[in-house]
Amino acid sequence: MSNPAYQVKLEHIFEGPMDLLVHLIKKHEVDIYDIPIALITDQFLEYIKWMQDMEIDVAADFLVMASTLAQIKSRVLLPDTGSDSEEDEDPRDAIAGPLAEYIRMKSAAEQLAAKSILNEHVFIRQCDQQQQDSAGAETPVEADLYELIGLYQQLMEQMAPDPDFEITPEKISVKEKMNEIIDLLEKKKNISFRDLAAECSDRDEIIAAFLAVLEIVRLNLAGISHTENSSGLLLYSS
Amino acid sequence: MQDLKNIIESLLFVSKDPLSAEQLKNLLPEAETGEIRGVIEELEQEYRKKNGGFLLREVAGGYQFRTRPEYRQWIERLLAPQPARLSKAAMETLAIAAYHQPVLRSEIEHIRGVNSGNTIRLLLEKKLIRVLGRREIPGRPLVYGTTKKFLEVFGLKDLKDLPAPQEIAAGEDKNNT
Amino acid sequence: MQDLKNIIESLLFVSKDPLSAEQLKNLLPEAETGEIRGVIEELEQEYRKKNGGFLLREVAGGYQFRTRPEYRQWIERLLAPQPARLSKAAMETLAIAAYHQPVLRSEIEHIRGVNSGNTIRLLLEKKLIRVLGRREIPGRPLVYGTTKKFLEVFGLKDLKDLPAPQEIAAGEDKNNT
Repeated sequence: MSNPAYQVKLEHIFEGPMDLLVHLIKKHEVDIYDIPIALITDQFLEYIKWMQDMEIDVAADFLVMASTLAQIKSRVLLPDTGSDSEEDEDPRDAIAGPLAEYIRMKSAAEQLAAKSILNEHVFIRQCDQQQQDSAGAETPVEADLYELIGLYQQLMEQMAPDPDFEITPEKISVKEKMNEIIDLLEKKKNISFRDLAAECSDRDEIIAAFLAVLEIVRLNLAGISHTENSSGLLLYSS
Repeated sequence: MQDLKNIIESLLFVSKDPLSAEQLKNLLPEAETGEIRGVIEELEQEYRKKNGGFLLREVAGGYQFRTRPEYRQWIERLLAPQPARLSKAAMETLAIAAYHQPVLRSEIEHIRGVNSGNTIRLLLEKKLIRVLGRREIPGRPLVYGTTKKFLEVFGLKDLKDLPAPQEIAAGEDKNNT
Repeated sequence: MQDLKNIIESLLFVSKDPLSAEQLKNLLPEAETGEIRGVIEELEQEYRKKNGGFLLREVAGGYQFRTRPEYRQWIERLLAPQPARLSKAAMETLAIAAYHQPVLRSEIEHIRGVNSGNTIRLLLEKKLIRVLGRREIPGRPLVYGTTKKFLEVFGLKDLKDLPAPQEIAAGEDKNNT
């Protein structure tokens, strides 16, 4: 898991999980429609672990992607049981399509940024800004909706200075999840992350479970593997 | 210095105020003042010879591109209906009228904390707000609301399209999947 | 119409915003639109051939004189500090808004894989995107799109002038697993 050869370099600050995935795919020069899912998943997880080791706050989006990848990986590795039309149901499609669109938009953004940008590369004559509220009903009015809303919000905030209405709901604690998993590990010898995730009621809980797994492994309370024949990440009592 | 003429031409083009040879020298320490003067002279003659829509004129101790006085009447047509930007006071009043309509002047003033008679008058004049009627309370004061022109100016189909502040201006909420 | 070319040149020179042939036609009802288009074409070529400090460029559905990017560093010395560049996150969000408009915030976030509320707000503030309306689905969420200012800032003639993004076709080369 912590092969230093796979260490992702610090100089990359990724915009999000998609950005990290694109980086990994470019690094290995792989076809996004034929992703070596095990390799990419491992490296993705490694990057998350590295962020945590560096005490960088890992955004929830990364964890959601990590569990998506882990699920795809387990579905790829698990031999299909039902009668199937093989080509149509590549579980990796779940990630290939969004990746293609993200790469398309990323390249569009790069091309736009390379344009001759006004007030950065090219300039127009500097004219004096026009007067405000100029008289006459006939004068057309130039106004911005966003400015209107912003000013209104400011006024409303001045009116009601009590911030009582924003109560953040209690989050499922990672500690609780850890206890739950360790209890489970005492009963069974191993648990797959897929099974853990299946028990979760919502995305936040999946994230908490995922963080708990990472923490358990970090503290050496259990071992983790994600090799052949397992359904994704497999946690085993050590 | 290569391209000096083009550089000076682009600086004179961009500048809001006339630029003197000394000011140009400060911007272009790589060039000699004499050289700069020569280039200005050259440009001035070039534009005079070209006899186009604008010329390089010496004004207020510097040089500036100016349109030829002959074209004044056409330029006035262009500049006449400059769209006016609304002041912050007007935008605030308009926002309250939009979100709270039908609204009383006293309610607008309560929210803004300042007298708003003049701004209301201005917005009425610009046809961005209108009198919707009277509230049936003692004194029967006027209530205000926004107009069709208001929707046009802000590119809204109808009032239901007016975004609630929390839809964009508020903090982060749950995202995608 | 006599002097048409000079008049149009002076109008383009004075105008704060790009002027389209239609806008020029409104200012110059005496001239034919075809004639106006011809003159614009002629001016555009003339400035290109002259290869001076500025050019006549087609942007946001109109024409505007703009300096050549080569002289950027000198102009920056003259003008006050320029607005900060857009971050990678902002450029990505802007590209998605441009290519997918009218687009929901949730769609932008789905493509980027990250919460994009702050970036959307920044782009709204910079007037590069705007609220286009609502999508008629449950919740009537707001849809966003790019503005005319977006075209002006990136020197695009219209939305069809957007650069073609890199396409990745399915099954290009089959390698390992």
